[in-house]
Amino acid sequence: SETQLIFQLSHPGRSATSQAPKALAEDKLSAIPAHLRRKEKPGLPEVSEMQVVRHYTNLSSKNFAIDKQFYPLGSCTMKYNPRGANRAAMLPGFLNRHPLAPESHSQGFLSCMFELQNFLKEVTGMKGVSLAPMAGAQGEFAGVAMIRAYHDARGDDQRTEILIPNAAHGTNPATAVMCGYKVREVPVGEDGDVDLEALKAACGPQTAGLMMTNPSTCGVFERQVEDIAKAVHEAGGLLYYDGANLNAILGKVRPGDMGFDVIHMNLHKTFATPHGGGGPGAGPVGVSERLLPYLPTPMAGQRDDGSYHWVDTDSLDTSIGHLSAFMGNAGVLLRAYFYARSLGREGMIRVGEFSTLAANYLLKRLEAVGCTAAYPDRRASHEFILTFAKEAKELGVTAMDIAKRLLDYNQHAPTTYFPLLVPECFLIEPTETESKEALDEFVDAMAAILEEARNEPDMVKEAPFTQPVRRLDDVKAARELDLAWSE
Amino acid sequence: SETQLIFQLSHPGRSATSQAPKALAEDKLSAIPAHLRRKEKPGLPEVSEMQVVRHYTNLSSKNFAIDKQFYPLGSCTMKYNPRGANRAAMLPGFLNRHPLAPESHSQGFLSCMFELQNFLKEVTGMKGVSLAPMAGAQGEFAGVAMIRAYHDARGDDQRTEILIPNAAHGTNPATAVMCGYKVREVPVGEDGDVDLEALKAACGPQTAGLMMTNPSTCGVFERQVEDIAKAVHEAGGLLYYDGANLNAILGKVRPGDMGFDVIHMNLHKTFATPHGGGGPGAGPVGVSERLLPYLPTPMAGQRDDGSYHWVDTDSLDTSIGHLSAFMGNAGVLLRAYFYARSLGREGMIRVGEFSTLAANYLLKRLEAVGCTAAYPDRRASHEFILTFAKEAKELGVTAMDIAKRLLDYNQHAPTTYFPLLVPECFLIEPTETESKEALDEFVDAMAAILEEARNEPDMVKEAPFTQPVRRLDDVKAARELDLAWSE
Amino acid sequence: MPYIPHTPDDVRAMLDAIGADSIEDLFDEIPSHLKAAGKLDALPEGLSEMDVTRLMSDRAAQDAGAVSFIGAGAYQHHVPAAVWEIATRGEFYTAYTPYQAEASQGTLQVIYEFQTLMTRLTGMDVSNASVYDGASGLAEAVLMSLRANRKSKSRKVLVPTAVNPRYTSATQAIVENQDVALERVGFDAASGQTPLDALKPYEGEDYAALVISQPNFFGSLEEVDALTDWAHANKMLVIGVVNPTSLALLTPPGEWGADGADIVVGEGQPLGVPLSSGGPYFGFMCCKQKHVRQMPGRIIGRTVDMEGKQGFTLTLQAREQHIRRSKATSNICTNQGLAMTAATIYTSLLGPDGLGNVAAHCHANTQALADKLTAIDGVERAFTAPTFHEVVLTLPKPADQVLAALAEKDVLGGVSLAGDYDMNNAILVNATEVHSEQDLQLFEQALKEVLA
Amino acid sequence: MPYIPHTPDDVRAMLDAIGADSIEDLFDEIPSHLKAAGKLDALPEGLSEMDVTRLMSDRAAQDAGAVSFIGAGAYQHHVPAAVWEIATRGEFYTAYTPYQAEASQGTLQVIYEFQTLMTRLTGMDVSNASVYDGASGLAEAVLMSLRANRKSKSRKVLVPTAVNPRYTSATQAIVENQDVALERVGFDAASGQTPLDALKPYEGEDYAALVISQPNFFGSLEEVDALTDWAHANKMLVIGVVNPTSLALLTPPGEWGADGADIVVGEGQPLGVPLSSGGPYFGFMCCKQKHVRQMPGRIIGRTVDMEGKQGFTLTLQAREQHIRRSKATSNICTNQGLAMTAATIYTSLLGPDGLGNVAAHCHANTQALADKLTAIDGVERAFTAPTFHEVVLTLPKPADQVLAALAEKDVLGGVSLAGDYDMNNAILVNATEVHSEQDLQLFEQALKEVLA
Repeated sequence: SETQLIFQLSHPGRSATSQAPKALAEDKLSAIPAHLRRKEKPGLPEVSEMQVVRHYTNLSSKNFAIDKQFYPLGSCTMKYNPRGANRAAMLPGFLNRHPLAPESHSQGFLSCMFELQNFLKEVTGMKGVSLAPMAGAQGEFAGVAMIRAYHDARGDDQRTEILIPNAAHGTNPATAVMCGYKVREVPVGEDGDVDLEALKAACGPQTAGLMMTNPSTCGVFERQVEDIAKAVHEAGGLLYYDGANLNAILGKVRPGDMGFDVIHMNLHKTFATPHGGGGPGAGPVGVSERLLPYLPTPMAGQRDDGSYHWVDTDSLDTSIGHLSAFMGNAGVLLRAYFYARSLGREGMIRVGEFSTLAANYLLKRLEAVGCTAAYPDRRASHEFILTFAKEAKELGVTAMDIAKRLLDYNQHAPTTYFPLLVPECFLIEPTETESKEALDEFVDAMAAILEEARNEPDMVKEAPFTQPVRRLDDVKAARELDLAWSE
Repeated sequence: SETQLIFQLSHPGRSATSQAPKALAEDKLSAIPAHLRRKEKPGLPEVSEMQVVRHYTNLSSKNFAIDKQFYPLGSCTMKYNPRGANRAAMLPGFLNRHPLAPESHSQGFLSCMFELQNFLKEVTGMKGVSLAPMAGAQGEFAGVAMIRAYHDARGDDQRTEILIPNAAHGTNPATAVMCGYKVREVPVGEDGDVDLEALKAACGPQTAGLMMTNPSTCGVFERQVEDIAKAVHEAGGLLYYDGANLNAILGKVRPGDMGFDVIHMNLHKTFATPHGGGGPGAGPVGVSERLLPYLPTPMAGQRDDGSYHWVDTDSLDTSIGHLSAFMGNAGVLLRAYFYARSLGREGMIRVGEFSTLAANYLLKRLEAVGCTAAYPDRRASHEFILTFAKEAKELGVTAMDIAKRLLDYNQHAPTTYFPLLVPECFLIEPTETESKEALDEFVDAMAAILEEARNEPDMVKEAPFTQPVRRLDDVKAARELDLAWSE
Repeated sequence: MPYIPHTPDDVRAMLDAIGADSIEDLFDEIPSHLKAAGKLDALPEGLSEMDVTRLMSDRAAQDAGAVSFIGAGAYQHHVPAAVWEIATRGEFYTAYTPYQAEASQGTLQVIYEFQTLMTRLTGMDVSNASVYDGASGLAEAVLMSLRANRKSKSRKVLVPTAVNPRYTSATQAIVENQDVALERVGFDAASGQTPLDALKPYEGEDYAALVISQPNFFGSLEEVDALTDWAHANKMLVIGVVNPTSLALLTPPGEWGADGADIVVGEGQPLGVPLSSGGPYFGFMCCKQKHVRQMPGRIIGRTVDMEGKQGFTLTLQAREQHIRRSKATSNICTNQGLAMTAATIYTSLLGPDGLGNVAAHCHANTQALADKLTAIDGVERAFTAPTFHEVVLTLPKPADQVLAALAEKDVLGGVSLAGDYDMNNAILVNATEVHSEQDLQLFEQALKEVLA
Repeated sequence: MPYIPHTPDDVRAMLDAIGADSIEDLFDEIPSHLKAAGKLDALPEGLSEMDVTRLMSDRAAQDAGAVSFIGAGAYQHHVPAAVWEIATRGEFYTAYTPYQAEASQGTLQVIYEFQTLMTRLTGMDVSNASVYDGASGLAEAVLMSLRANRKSKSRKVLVPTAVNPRYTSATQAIVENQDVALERVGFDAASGQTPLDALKPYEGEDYAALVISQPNFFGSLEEVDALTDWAHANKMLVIGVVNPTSLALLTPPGEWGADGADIVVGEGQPLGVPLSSGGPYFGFMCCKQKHVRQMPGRIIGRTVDMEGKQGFTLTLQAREQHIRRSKATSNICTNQGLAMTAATIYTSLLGPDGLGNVAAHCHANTQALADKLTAIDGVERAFTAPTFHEVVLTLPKPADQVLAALAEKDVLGGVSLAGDYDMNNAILVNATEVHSEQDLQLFEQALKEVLA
């Protein structure tokens, strides 16, 4: 019964009666012409309130989650999501506020947004911040769109290319294309740093900008970042910072100080807002002086008398505009505000420090039990890469097999097969909120699995065994598309 | 790791820093003499916020619950607990109200309590209601204490006995003793009704009263209730109604109309407030005219101007007094108020009707698959009894074995071995909130288990197999007491 | 240290295992002149949960207390308590995107059920797992229509001015860098609808799609059958923009005209998501089966595991950025999973009859409100077309001035159409099932006073 | 039908299976003249969740908005959000008493952890799984002391008047029917403590127990070592009544005097349970190992399953009513499981240092408040004894009158001692870690105005 769909629990005429107002006489709807009315009621589930509560409570138990397991997903920063932030964001005054409420009825919300903008400016070293983008990818879009607006405003219309290191997140090239640019990939060297010569060669009058993450998705700090900035700037391009890995350097180095012109932040990573099974996120953007005119709207501003107001396209007509109907993912921003106030200055600095400590500790311990680091001579940032190319070749046990087997040890698998340039890899990010014991348990699980891979490789290749389902037939899923249930 | 205790996660010096104010200078405590201060800090867990959240989230998943499973516990009325009631009771105005706040700051709360008193009066047919008792057993105490106060006030001090049918809940005799009475048990006949002749014989000048449930714990309606009332009343005793089974007759028959002088209700049963893993409950008492002076305080009253006030011992000095420091389980009462307002008049009547329908349906279906009813010729009330005496004798499979095996079918076991007078019994109460499909699934599980009992009795006797633990060593638990953890 | 579990002993042991003397050593690859030490001076001291909670409670209280009749794309509805008590369970709230399917069957099944719900409401074949919101959803639909319309080479789309102007401006911002043009089609000043007449100039022209909003921004109901058939006759796809609550009553876009809409998007907020100052909401996006490979965003499929047991998994990932990179259908990655989860619970709780009753009360309450307000001297309905749950009223005074005066009485009387439509005396007003008769009277009384 | 899933088809099918024509037939064993049909006229019509929520929200709002300094047995503390977000998870919230141990290991382990926590806080050997509240807990302790004190045949217990009078009156109500007498012992009018002198008359007399409240109702700290040793020297057991927050700072009752208290009870509310108009709270109850079989209420033990794996189970059930019936230690059945669960989470979150900081702030804030208020002309501390987080102040005007005037200013200034102690001008005032400097100033200012 647990695997039934809510539709299979449906029974004609059943309903959760308390949840809707009573039926109205049909004549109350007489103003709607019959030809615009639907002929049959929609095929939604007809179930009782308890059936719904029981169904979704039971479904929830089929998930791994930070509240239940260690979740070392590289580049995803699965840290503890403070419950206090949830309660604060769900306060009735915030929850019931209409996004178009007048400023007279929005001072509480606006003050939080204004302060959050300032906090984010300070931690990134940028000159202005807009909270509008609703996810990292939309922040990336806003960032590159601002780069384009900048060049356009100068009449500099020869710039058609965005440079992107080949280790980058897939969102980077996809975003460049959405902004009308071509993508030129730049190789990353053996040590995880960008191939500086190749980069320089790629720079030219066609270069609109560079998108990069630092620390990179190789889990190392790009040591030549200043040289890179210089090369791109000298070619007339701007530098975009993908803030997915901001957790690694929070309070230690600021993208603004490294020479970046624009940055997005993933508040659902660095600022501990929940991932919600795939969102919502929030992807604020910060900019240097020259991009200030292009920030997406709306933003919060403060008047001389201390009151707050909206900054919108009517006062900032050079803005790239609105990216959503209203003000982005306000509830996520409130949770991030709570987190920022909780941590304060010292707390921010500790994030970078302890996430880096945890990653380097975990890397060393894993190496000691026989794992292979992709960049053994480098410091880990807040994350690092292991490669199981040897195991794949010698034992036929792939990174995917090990990932699936980890689930049996009640450990969520790290990010697998990313970045693409390292074969059979794990990208592992423990975050600052996991205890040493939790890290040690992960090491124990990995050691046990490596042992199993040597002794019972076929078993490992069939894992997992303890989850609600065994490995799924993805090929069937894609070939025989079944995307909605029918009776 | 899941089975670790929170104490085993503790690490000296670790803490959930956000949850407490900062340490104060020691001189802020100088007003407390050193000899009254503890020498060492208490051995509480030193853990992080995430460790706590993860630990208790994971522990919660080791429970069955109404939100997850069918839970047909006889005499416990495990019905759906509306989530709306939880939200309403947790409204800040209620949650932050101090119980001793002045009436000027209590009108909202008092109005809910006053109305709830009136609703309960109406559904039970009593003349007055006090919401003060904090659970069914405390309601029983209040009820019998009022009976005693009544006799005492009349100088009728020869009454030393309380009559109780032998099918009664254990709380009945235990309560009588707490009120200083001796208990005389009255047998129940083959058909589940009280042995009227035996009862009449037991009545006398020593009879303070009778405690009974109707429908009884035999799952049948006591048909001679009026004769019983007459016999007890004629002997000068009063009649106490144990409201544990009120769900069966809600809206159909009222205890006041049956001749009862005093009643307690279990709001955590009949009024759908949650059981919380063992409480809190609420056990309001209702009384007939002659017991009005003895109701426990405080109660809510209304003035002529419509405002509300507390009724306490200063204005009702014949009251049996306070049973708690404040006003009983106020939050439970608010949830019950929500439920009562949701159901309204028609809804109340439906509760008795549909819980009775479900029980009779389930009984007939179970009989059809081979279960033995204890009272096959009677209508089930909201619950009914099966006996597995035959299976125990012929197959060696006991009611306990079948109960444990049900857990493997993801069905909570019914109440077992109660009432004591039926051997190897299940007391089954499905409630009105379970769908026909849920009842059918239970029948299927029972049919399958009976089949297993015939074919693989040893397996059934070792069940369960799918729970976090197998059957526990209760003898060891009682002999080698381990009631608190030590390192 | 808030949220950080490490004790000094732990730190020492960890540094020893690393072979480092201090945490600072771990940053030795960063050029020292770049270090930010001491630079975060603008940040305040950290506060305890109690203090931040009090601070934010005070601020939230500042914004509370008014009765609101603002709609314009975000609507007040009763949200059953069960919705968010379940959606914020740690298992949903703190899970990641379900990349490890075996450990994410909860979220995956919820999405599959959501997809099914949305196809049932819209009458379309398939749905994705949500996009950011209704406005950005329209942008994605516009881009998708360019890919999906094999009969057109145009990078132009027809967008009526009666479409929510916030949707249009967000769409403009998102698509303009790809040389996509939105051609505006006017509305009929009397009816408040987009008339076929206004489309005449484009007959036979090459446009990728026509956008149809039902209801439109004014709350007016469009003649969707005629518009849809016109577009298809002119080889354009139809992008429907719909309110999900209204779909309990109105013809689903899958049945518009002879062939139905091709792509359908909308704001999912009315399905159990609180107003919450503008988000997180979620956009839904459905299409015909034949266009599924052009649809952006995550899609969940039902399949079987190696033992033949039913299971759910991310599918058609080859459309997405993490596989396809620069050739992806969109850059979208994180979507609005939690809000979508809430909507799935909400829609299951309401069911077809419950959602129908909600829709009917919204309509009836708005009618009743309009009747009350238009009984005031000088207040009139601006348009003649039938409406769902929103209506434009013209006032005898400037809208901005009236709304400000109403706000002083803690009545938020709708939005002004002065900015977007130069209708200086017009307001857009909404009522839903949450508005009681007293609420309506409160508005009526306040407006009387303001206009007196 | 609210909460009832059955459709007319279901009902028909179920009646058919039963062989009944109608639901009414199922009640055919009930004498027809007893039927209540049509008798529930005083009940209103059922309302939707939205309507009840609105109704109750309006009422809750009526009671909100004041700053309170009332303690007297229930205290405001910061309750971490995690506490109730976890405690109200369906698995804890909607589970029954853990009679089926295998399916209740979650609740059972929580209780075992709770028992351990309470023994650590109190310094006692064992704890039960909670009783209703502190007051009824004292009644149970009094009854238990009669059973547990083998050296005494008395049914009398010494109870100082400085014990919370609400505890004493509830205890009186609960125990009086069993011929138990509570003998009252006065307090010292200067110090506010229970002096050894007051016990002199009882020296060598046969009493089952002496109750010692630390702090006592006035907030004053008793000389617990001397009192405990006196009781033991006179063959009485010691029943400690303690505030759990204070135990982070104060000597645990297990260490009072030479041998420690014998039974310890108290109100658990300060440990993460909201004020909530008076409940649900929970009483805790601990004792020495040798008395465990006399302790009422549920007790959880750690044991092993048939495979040797650790597990938890209800134990010593032979004390309880469902087994022992009329010979049980108490009639208690349902206890306060959910509040106890919340307290377990709270105490784990706070830890020894956190709880210590809370206690220290409570103490310091109350001291600061008393200093501020006693700087007002005519306001004085009533007693000289050291206090924990509550203090009695005497005013130059009648307390009831002053408190009413303060309440009009939305300051709830404590409780009057006029009724219980005939101290007509005295108020009992509390501050905790939730009170900010502004809150204290608000009280000071309001009191100045009222007394002016």
